[in-house]
Amino acid sequence: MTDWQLVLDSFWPLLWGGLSGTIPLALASFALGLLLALGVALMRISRNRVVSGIARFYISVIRGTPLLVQLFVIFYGMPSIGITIDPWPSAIIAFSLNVGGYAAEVIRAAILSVPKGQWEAGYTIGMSPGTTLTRLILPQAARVSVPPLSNTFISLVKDTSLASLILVTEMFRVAQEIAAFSREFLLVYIEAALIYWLFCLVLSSGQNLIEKRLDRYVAH
Amino acid sequence: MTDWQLVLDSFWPLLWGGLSGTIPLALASFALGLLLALGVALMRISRNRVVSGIARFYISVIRGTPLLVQLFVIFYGMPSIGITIDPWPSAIIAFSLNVGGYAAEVIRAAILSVPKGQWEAGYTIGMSPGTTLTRLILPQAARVSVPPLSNTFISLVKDTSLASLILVTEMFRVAQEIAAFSREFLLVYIEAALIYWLFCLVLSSGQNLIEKRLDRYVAH
Amino acid sequence: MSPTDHERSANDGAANGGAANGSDAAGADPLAPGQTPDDSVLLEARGIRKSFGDNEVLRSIDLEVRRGEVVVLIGPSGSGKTTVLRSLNGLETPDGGTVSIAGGPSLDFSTPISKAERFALRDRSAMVFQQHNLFPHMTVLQNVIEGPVRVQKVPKARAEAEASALLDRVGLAEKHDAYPFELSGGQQQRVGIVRALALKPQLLLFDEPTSALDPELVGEVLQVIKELADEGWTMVVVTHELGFARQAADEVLFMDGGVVVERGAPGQLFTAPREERTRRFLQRILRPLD
Amino acid sequence: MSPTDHERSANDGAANGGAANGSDAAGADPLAPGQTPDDSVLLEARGIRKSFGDNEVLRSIDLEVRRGEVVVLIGPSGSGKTTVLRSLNGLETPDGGTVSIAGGPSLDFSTPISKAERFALRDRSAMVFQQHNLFPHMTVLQNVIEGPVRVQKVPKARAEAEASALLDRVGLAEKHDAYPFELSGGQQQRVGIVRALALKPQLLLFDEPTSALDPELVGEVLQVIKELADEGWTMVVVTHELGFARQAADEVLFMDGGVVVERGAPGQLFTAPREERTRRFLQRILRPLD
Amino acid sequence: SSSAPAASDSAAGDDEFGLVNAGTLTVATEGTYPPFTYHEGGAGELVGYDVEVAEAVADKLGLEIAFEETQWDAIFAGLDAGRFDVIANQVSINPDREEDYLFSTPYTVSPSVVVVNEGDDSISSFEDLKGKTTAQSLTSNFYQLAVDAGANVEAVEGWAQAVALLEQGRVDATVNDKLTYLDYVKQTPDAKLAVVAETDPSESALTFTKDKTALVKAVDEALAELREEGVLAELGEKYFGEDVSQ
Ligand SMILES: Nc1ncnc2c1ncn2[C@@H]1O[C@H](COP(=O)(O)OP(=O)(O)OP(=O)(O)O)[C@@H](O)[C@H]1O
Ligand SMILES: Nc1ncnc2c1ncn2[C@@H]1O[C@H](COP(=O)(O)OP(=O)(O)OP(=O)(O)O)[C@@H](O)[C@H]1O
Ligand SMILES: [Mg+2]
Ligand SMILES: [Mg+2]
Repeated sequence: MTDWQLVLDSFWPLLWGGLSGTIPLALASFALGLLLALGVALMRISRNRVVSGIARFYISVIRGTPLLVQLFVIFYGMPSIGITIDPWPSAIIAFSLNVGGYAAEVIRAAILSVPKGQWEAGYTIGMSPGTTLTRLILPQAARVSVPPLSNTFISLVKDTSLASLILVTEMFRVAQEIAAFSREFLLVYIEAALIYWLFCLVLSSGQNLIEKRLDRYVAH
Repeated sequence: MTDWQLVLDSFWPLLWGGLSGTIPLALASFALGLLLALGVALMRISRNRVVSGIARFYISVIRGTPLLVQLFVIFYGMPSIGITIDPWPSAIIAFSLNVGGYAAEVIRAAILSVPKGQWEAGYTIGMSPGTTLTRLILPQAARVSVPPLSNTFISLVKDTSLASLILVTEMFRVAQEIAAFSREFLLVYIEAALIYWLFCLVLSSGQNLIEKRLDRYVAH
Repeated sequence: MSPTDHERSANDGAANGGAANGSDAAGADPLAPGQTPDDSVLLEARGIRKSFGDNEVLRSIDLEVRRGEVVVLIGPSGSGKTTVLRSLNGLETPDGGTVSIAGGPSLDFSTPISKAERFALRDRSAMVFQQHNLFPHMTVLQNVIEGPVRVQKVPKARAEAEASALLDRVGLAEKHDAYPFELSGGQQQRVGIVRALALKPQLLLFDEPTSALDPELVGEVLQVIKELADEGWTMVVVTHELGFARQAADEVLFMDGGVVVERGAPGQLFTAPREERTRRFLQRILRPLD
Repeated sequence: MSPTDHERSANDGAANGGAANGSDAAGADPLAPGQTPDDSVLLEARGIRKSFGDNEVLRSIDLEVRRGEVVVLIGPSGSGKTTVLRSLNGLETPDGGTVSIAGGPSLDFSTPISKAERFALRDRSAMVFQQHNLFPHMTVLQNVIEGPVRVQKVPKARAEAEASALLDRVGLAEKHDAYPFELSGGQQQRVGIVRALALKPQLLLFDEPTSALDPELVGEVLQVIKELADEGWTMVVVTHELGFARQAADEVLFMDGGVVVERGAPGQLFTAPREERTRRFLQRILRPLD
Repeated sequence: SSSAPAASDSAAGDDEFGLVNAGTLTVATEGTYPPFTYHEGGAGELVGYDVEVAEAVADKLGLEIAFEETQWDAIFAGLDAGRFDVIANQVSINPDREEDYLFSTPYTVSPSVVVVNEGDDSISSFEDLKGKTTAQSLTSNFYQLAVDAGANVEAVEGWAQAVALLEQGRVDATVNDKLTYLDYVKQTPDAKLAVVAETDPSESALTFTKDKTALVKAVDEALAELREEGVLAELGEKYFGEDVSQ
């Protein structure tokens, strides 16, 4: 098999591994992770020291330890305390927790970047803190947080390759299989890298669209 | 060997792997990567479309492809064009290039966050753009970029675990060896994770010190 | 739009302001509070004290505003003017003193106050900020109806009709669907005023509403505030525009160092201040080069 | 500190300002330009044009400033005042017209100008911004000596001595080692002025130097500028402080829509403007509520 | 309880075997170790010698079979965590592992070999590895062999990386299964490698946790029958051109 033939033959299996594994895994984990991150960010901002302490601790552990280990603990460690979770759910849980830790800091910074006057304007028209948050602060924080969150998402897409360690078949796993068979690991890995890059380019252009839409209310 | 004994016995080898492998690797790569990032950020800001296009492309490739593949290309791929690089230099090159891509965006944003008036104030006292950059803009940009750069550094510390794939002995590699022989993967990996966490905590407190020092000239 | 109705419903503990009666007001002049001064006391604050850490910002402030009256607060930077307004609007909690608005129960700040009490305070007044603080992600119309619709539960169609009438009245007929960034500073500040009016508060609080504006835009905003004053709205205005104070104020208070140094009718205070401190301040503002 | 010396060295093409002669000035009044008006033309700008995209911001601006003269630019927001100053300081490159400062070669903007030419323009003037633009990471003294030491290569000790004298002179003797954030707005703006003076420029450009200040702080800054004017510095000042213009200006220019609508002595222009546009503008500023 | 009717062997009882999923033999394998366990054509069906042996065994036991593909790092952790019933991945029997796990009767018997670049005559025996550098995957018992011989061992992901290092001249040798080497040479005829030393054959077997005695017993019976019927020999012929099961 020539190199060129190998590249051609691998393309569809790799792409399919991406579309059926990498992308759904990343999307599901990102969506859940964002929800979690919002909660953690609010806890972190809280004046209650215990609540904000818990959030700090969580963020610190998530960001301070390798994702690989987090995956291992959930998939191989939980059974030892009687909780056995299937590969896909394990992966989604681990990646969501991970996104939750990273995105929480982004969201916190974005919330804090909205001028204090916006909170006060909300209060002064009679809004509760909750309504002010959802109606006024978060929509404005969204604009600021799109670029860093899309970085988090792009990292996530690449990090999903670790899911192959806990039996989830996604693109990198497919690449490993092809590489093992053909022994042309470099070629196949580069091909996979290019497909990751493709995904990231698509994501970046999505990011641009969202940014444009959120930017409609600011001067250019 | 009891689990507890294993944890105790592994501690010093793991820590030593961290201090002699992980930390020097991370420090060297970060220092080189920052220099590179500064250059790339300036290129990216440049009005010359070719120059900024090159910077964009570089950033896009670095951020769009898995670090693992970048390591492999440098270590296993370069020999095929006649350049054979030893494990440590390979790792430092790959991680520096990686940091260069990520930190370039941080530095670019930090430079752009300095008010335009500061450039003009520099020009108006007769400074050249270069002097304005080094004397006025970068010192102010440094303040803004410490938190995101320290995130980059913390990520780097954990990412160095991939260096084990190209024959560099760092902490994760030590963990793998211990785990392989004891087969207590989970336990050893968790222990390694805790040491990574320890490193990250130390780094974070270093970050706080730097931030405090850089914050001395702003209102609190 | 009748502060009297509003008061009634507010006293019932509901937060829907004068909305129940708002429909018939839409036909009338939207700027008019629908009420003539009746000389009853609308706001009474006694002995307001506030410290930030060691910094005693308000020492003991007394303030009485009758219905339809315009009170202007002047004083050097840092004298506590903003803190007074924020205390009246419930954005700041004083350390001591009492406030009652519209004959409502008197709030005693020397004891902890409840959330409901703070909200009641806020419901009776509306604040216009120096930096307008418009919601940048909403159009002008959305900015104005946000309070009535979300907080006071006014039906959206009616809130929009009322908001439109108010906006037209202050010369923003063309700008309903513009975003704040598309407006000049003076237009933004006028939207800020309309946003406050739309809540049909009994008391309007203005914190240096023109000091962030280009000098030529100051006039259009002061004009709107003066019309509100002429039409009987009750208001407390912090400003450095002494010309405005002279024409519109019923009473002027000069604050310095957290106390009211001097108070009086503008004619008296500006031309014959009793206190040396007042004189020096006025001089600095009116004749900066002497 | 002699603009004449400065002129000589600037004509030699060097960028070291009057530094060579600065030592003997340290003993004298540090604010004095050491020169009386001699009626020679210091700045001559002819037919300055500038567009941003389709927006023609300056249509054809002529400006002549004699040594020791104070020219005040007034006009509505967006009329192009800032753009004029920026063009004179080389921060903006006009599309056409000529500028010459201090009898130096006349720059013709209809042809591309070189970096050296732009620097020469910049060396002869210094600008004070509305938002002061102090360097937040440097102390007051460091802010002031940065230009002389880094750009004009004045020895650090001498630069410090001169800077100290200037700072003392504007009432900032105590603040040499403070960071900008520790100063009030008026103090910051005075540092901004000293930073410009330290460069010993022939021409000082002020862009609304007091409009970002609290009203009670305006006076202290105008006072400093007025003293500079009295002592013979040549300056172009954009301001809305008509009282200052009346007292300090030799000539006032009213700009609107990118052209100079009217020019004249302050006495004439403020009391008997020839143009309707000038009249309306002055009215809006002086009597906003009429 | 094994009271189920013995209509087929399978009925011997999932309960008794303590399977992860009743009625199914859950088998852990790498899927990236040709020709033992890999994907047809790279991205096709999971195939290989170990895979087919496991399938034949499950068939004999009347069980469905399910493969879980994982990396070697995780394979024992998963077995310990009760995620699999058995590992079919060329696990060689050694005393250390026997302490913690049960093994079936071996289904692969083959020697380990020292592979060097063609023309390199500085190594001709295991003893010659002393002071030389070899590339091994960390978790294999070849790693141990190389260490025992006194080599400096560089840990790599697998055979492909080891060969790359060897061919690039960055290591002097690699130790691996003879079968792996033969397969590689077959697939890559222009490879310039040579075998310079061979050990006594070692044995690889299906691997279980200690509590799976009933299952191991049944599997051993199945393997014996498969050997009897010539199935193991056939599979050896298919993948290696010879019977490797004894
Ligand atoms: N949230 C706060 N925390 C600490 N100090 C505060 C706070 N708000 C106000 N202060 C201090 O209280 C004092 C009075 O502030 P305030 O804003 O009421 O003055 P002001 O009269 O409105 O001044 P200005 O004319 O500058 O707006 C100042 O010294 C200010 O620094
Ligand atoms: N860099 C720029 N790009 C595009 N348009 C500009 C730029 N700078 C200024 N303008 C436009 O040029 C016009 C004149 O601006 P300029 O700042 O000179 O006015 P000004 O008289 O100083 O106004 P103000 O009193 O508000 O400072 C305005 O319409 C402004 O929007
Ligand atoms: Mg205030
Ligand atoms: Mg301007």
